Amino acid sequence: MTELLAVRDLAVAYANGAVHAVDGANLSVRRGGMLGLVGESGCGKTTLARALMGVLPGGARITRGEARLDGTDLVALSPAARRARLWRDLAFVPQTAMSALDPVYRLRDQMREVLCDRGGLSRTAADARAVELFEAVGLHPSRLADYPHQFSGGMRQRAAIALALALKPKLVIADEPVTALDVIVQRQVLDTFRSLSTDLGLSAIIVTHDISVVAYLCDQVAVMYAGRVVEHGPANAVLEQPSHPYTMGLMNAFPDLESDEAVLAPIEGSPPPLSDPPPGCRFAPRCPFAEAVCTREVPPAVAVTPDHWAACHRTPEAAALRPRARDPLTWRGVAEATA
Amino acid sequence: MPYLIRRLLQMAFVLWAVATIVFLMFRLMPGDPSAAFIDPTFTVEQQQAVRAQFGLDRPLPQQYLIYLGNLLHGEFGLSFRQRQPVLGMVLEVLPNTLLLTLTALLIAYAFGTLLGALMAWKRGGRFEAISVPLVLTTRAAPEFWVGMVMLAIFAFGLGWLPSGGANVAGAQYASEWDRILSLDYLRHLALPALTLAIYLQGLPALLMRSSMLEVMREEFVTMARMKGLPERTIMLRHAARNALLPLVTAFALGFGQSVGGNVVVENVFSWPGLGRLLAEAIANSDYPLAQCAFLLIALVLVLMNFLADLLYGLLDPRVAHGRG
Amino acid sequence: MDVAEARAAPAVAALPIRRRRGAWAAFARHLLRDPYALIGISIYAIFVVVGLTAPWLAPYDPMEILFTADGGLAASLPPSADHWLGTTNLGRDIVSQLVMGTQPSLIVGLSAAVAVASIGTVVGLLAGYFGGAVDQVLMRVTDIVLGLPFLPFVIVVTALLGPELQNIVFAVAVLLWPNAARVIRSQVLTLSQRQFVEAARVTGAGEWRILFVHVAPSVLPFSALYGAFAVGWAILTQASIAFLGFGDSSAISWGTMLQDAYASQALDRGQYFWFLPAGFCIVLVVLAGFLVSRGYEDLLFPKLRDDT
Amino acid sequence: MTATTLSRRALLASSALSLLPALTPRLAMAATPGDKIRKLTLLSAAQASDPQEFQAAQLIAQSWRQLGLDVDVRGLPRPQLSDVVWNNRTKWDMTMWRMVGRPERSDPDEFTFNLYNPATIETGYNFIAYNNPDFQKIAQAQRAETDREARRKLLYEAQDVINRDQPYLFLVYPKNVLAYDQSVWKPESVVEQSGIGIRCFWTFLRAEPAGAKRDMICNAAESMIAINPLYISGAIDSWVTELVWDRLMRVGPDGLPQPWAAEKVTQVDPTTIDVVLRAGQKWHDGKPVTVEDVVFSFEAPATSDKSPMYKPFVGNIASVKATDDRTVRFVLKTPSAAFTTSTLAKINLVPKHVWAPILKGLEGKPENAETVQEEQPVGSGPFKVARFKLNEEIVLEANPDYWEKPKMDRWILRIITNTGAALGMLPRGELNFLTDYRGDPKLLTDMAKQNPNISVVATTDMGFRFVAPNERRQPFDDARFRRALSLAINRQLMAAAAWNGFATPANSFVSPALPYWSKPGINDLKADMSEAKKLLEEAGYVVVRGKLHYPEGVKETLDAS
Repeated sequence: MTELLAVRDLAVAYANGAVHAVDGANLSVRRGGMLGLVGESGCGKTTLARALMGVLPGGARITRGEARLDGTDLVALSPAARRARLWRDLAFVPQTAMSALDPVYRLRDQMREVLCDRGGLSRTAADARAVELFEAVGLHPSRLADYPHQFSGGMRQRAAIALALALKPKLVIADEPVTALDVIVQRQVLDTFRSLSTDLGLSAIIVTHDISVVAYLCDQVAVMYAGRVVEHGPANAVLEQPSHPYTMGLMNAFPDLESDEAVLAPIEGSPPPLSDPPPGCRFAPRCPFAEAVCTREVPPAVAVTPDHWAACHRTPEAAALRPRARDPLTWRGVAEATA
Repeated sequence: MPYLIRRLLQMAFVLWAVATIVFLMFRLMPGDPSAAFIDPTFTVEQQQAVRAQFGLDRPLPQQYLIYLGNLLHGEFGLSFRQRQPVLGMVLEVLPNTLLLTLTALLIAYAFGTLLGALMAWKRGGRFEAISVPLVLTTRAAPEFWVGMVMLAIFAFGLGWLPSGGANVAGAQYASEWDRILSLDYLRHLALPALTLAIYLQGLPALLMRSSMLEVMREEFVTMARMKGLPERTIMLRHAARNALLPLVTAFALGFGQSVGGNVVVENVFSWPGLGRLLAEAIANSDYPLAQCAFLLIALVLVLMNFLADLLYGLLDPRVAHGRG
Repeated sequence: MDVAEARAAPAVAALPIRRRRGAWAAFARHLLRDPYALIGISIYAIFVVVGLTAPWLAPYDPMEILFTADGGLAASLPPSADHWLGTTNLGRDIVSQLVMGTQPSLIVGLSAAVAVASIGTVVGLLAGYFGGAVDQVLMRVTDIVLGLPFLPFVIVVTALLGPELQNIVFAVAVLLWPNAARVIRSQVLTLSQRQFVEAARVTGAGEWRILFVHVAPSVLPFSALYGAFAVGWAILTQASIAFLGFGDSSAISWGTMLQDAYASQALDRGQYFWFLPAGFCIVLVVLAGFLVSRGYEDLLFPKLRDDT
Repeated sequence: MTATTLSRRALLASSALSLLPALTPRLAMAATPGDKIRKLTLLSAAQASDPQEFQAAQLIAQSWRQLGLDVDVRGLPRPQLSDVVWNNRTKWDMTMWRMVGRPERSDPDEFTFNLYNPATIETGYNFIAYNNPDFQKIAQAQRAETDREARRKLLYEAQDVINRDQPYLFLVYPKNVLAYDQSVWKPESVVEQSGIGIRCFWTFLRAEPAGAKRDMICNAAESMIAINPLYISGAIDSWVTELVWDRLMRVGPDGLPQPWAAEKVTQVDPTTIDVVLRAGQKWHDGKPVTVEDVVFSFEAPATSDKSPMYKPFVGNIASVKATDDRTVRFVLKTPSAAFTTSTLAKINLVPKHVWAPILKGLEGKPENAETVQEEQPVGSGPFKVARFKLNEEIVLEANPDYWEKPKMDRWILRIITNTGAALGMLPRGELNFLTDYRGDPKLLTDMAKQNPNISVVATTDMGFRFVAPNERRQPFDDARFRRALSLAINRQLMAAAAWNGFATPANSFVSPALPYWSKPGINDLKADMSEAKKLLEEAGYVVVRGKLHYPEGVKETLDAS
């Protein structure tokens, strides 16, 4: 398996560089792989996803780093060159397809827009392709004649996926693709992704705050905290043997996928303000295992296995810390003590 | 469709209410109420005939029923001044008013929509900083004053366009349609329509701007960017298209309001329309004519309000399919 | 409408809390930060000062027919040191008319604003808070008023009741208050569900007390906004009525000045100093209202602001 | 305050000061002055409809204030003004009013007889309720006096009485200032009728195209009311009826009546007149004009109530009969000097075959002939009605069968309510004959200076402007008070200021446009403020703290009258 996307030290700044929503993020996606990008809300994962798509909101811009897709640095491209690659090379599945689909056009027209305007297909070819796509995501082609509001939530999401797949992009970025859906529908949509992955070899970044989605869908996972990726590796490895205290904490906040015995214990405190992040490790103020060095020096990425790394000064001790982290009492009072 | 029926009932209610208000206004005004319907030069017999026709010799509630009955039969009485059925006089000038309004609104909305879209697109820049106060100024300027300036410049000064009326003197046409479709009519229409449009364009411009700004924050616009569509396509096909919805409604509403609001411009340009007829009727104390003109203006307004609601439903697929 | 309502909700949520810490001061600060609003307020301030001091500022009696030293009429004089804008064709000083004309415009504008805001607020409060019949009646009245053509209605009212300013104000208020009431009603609807109202209720405050002490202050900014709209409408309407010749010809106002100029062919005569200033004054005052209410709207409907 | 202008405040102050020494002793003697005179309202046409009248009213009010009166000017749209003045005769103080020149007013009889007639106090022209039996005797006498010299003497006497009584305060004889495009109409073919001006029947009949344009495009400042030969509906309507319906006689350009549709008019004796009809005349529908039609035209208004406005004009006819197929004999009840002008040149000839059925259909109904609007009016005049929209445009076509065929092809009247617009249309050819101009005459003459094609003609009107004080109400019932008011008015200034010089001061109901009848010197009334004050003082009026009060013992009662 080769690397499809490599993000190195990417930083996105708001408000004239005073605030970094993403501050030196690193991650990689393998061809045909599915990377889960997880983290609490506000950790910068959506900004990172949008930065990759090149549609940052007004006032935000990439200040450093690179994002190589198949070897081409997207950051360095001119806006026009970059726009030329959009949707052909990398496409996007939004959180709520309701607001992401233009309400005044039928799905067929929205398909045509992408397929004809961007894909250069003829109208007939586009319509045929649209039928294929709808079938691929499990929608009846007759629904192409409908307006977005006529779809149910799950169907809309699948329609959005179909749209994203239209030009056979190398990479799909899905931002919380199932968050807005109820549990049963979530499963259907996830299954759609799954089959696309196995049948079509889809490469994707699944942005989510839900570990279970990652567990269900992804082969790789990147954990983000306060604008940085703190742990990155194969899904099994990261979920079963988290090496960053933050990941360990996150695992506590979700029910165990196999058993229901674990106590749910959220990490106390809240992420640091991005306008004034703490020096050193950004998780240190909430970390029960923090040491003096953690508040001083930015932890480097330390490899656990060749394809699994964590940005923590105490990575080597991870195996020892893991059992302690399972105990909810470990986390209690940490945030207040350091605040 | 129950909504349609409900809305129709509402319209009927409003029409009835407006007719009632008109009745009360013209009957309960200070002084002798029958003066409103009896020309002072009528003979005694004539006066009695009119009293009987409008039931002015009966108690007010009964008068009211007769009045409503007359309205339903399209019986609006004779003009004091010209002794002709007022309905005919009013209907004769109605096309002129409708055409003036329509032309002005089309110009205003074409221009205003574009301007509003541009203001939203180029928001925060110098263009917006200049155009917003400018647009507000056009809305703050009294129409008659703008009309006078237009007259001074284009009719008297440069002599490009005629200064009043709807047709050149003595022009003869085979039919009303030929008259309206003539170049001559268009030339006469230009100045009043332009004056009105200068005033009217402010609303679509400001509405389009805020509507666009709102739409531009929508996720589907961002998505369109992600799709690599050119900015112009995004603005036109997605942002503007969606932002247009409230404008269509505003157009219909504006049409209804403008038919009444034309009074001033029609008077400045001697445009033979409803507004001028109303103003003249009032000035001449020709109450039957004034009442009929007022009722017709109100009818157009109410119909347009109704149409605006329907259009809103038709054009926004979300509403059309009963989401709300 | 529901878009606007939804939009307003978050802003209103913040208001009651801020109110006790000087919400009005916050308003003032906000308005003063908005350059448009600042310009608008300055224009208002200037005209109010001119209006209040008009009798002292005006160099002549605005209705007085002036004569030249040789006994002739001082008619249609060009601008000079004695008459900055010249004289009318009947020998009246235009500057004096312009200055004195400020008064009726401001009176019409402000009294219409007060009328619209106060009726609209009271009815809106009652309808929103108590609902039921009041609410139903308000909604129907609004429907009806939307069916009355604005200027024709004012023309008929002034023709039947007389051309005095109060009749114009009356007609304008009749047409404008229901809109204000409708918006205030919807604000009240969202407000009365809020915590601080609930809290007041729990502490056993009477309904009227809750309504006027807790709810009313929070909707006042909306009343003021609709009042500001009414200022412009009323002034423009008064000018139009005067222009059409249905106004009070014995009272000097900008509208009657323009009518005077129009009727006596000032334009044909090229007396731009007569014809243009009164129009500019109307534009300025109405524009000031727009600018202020625009800044105000930004505050009340913050999402309308650009998201940069 | 500057040196160049004299303010009203200053005038008031100085006049009060000058009066003070004279008044103080008087005040000491007089126990109590009468009531303070209420605020008086001077009605006027609104500025938009008649700027000159409105301005004149302003000037008058300002000068009367110097007498210590509170005077308000109220401008009303003209129809509303008419309504108040004519139909609410007890409800107003004073009004500005006008009498316009018409061909049949070339004889002074109409004004002499109608304006002051006690019979018209309730419903007619004498809306001020002036009642002077002495004057009425003179008015009756001049009417029957067929000797011109003797009649003139009577009319001079009448003018003196009116000057003394000042029932109306005459202001000016305005000049009709009209214009036409002389590149379209040959100037020598445009006729200036005495006391009327160039907008007259004779111009419309004889104006000759100078070039290719053969349509005369005229304007009117208000919409028409009707096109009806049995209805005196309005001044503008009369321009059209004059052209569409012919008359036995017409008042010529010289102001004297001349036979027209009649070939010959012979005074057989003081009460008998024979009229011989011109041969070969046709109605617009092709039928011949017969003596029966003529008899019908004069009988119809007289024998029914269906044409109330024309009825007074045929009231003096005892009988009208056809004596042969071309001759009609009129027998009068009393001798009348003005019969030819005010009746034969006034009554429209109408086709019996059209109007007899209409009048028959109206019998027993409340409506009269005035409510009838023919779809296609039929007359026998020089023009036929092609089409009309009373609010917009009236198009007449030259009648090819007329015995003096008009030189133009069509006569088009456009309704243009905006004075400035009408003025602007003239140089641009949208109009080529400005037939109705109520604006500032100087603007018109200035335009003519710049545009050599525009020819302006100013004609002193036989009509006049005046203030009508309501003599039903105090203090206007006092002739001395009226005279003082009249003396306070500066007519020279008014003519110069309000009419821009296009008017001459007036003090009589006979215009100098009728030089034979106008009494020399009658119009030389000079403004004299101190004389006015003296008059008031002599009549017992008292100024207290700057305000004029009634003479001692006089209470102000408005209801009593």
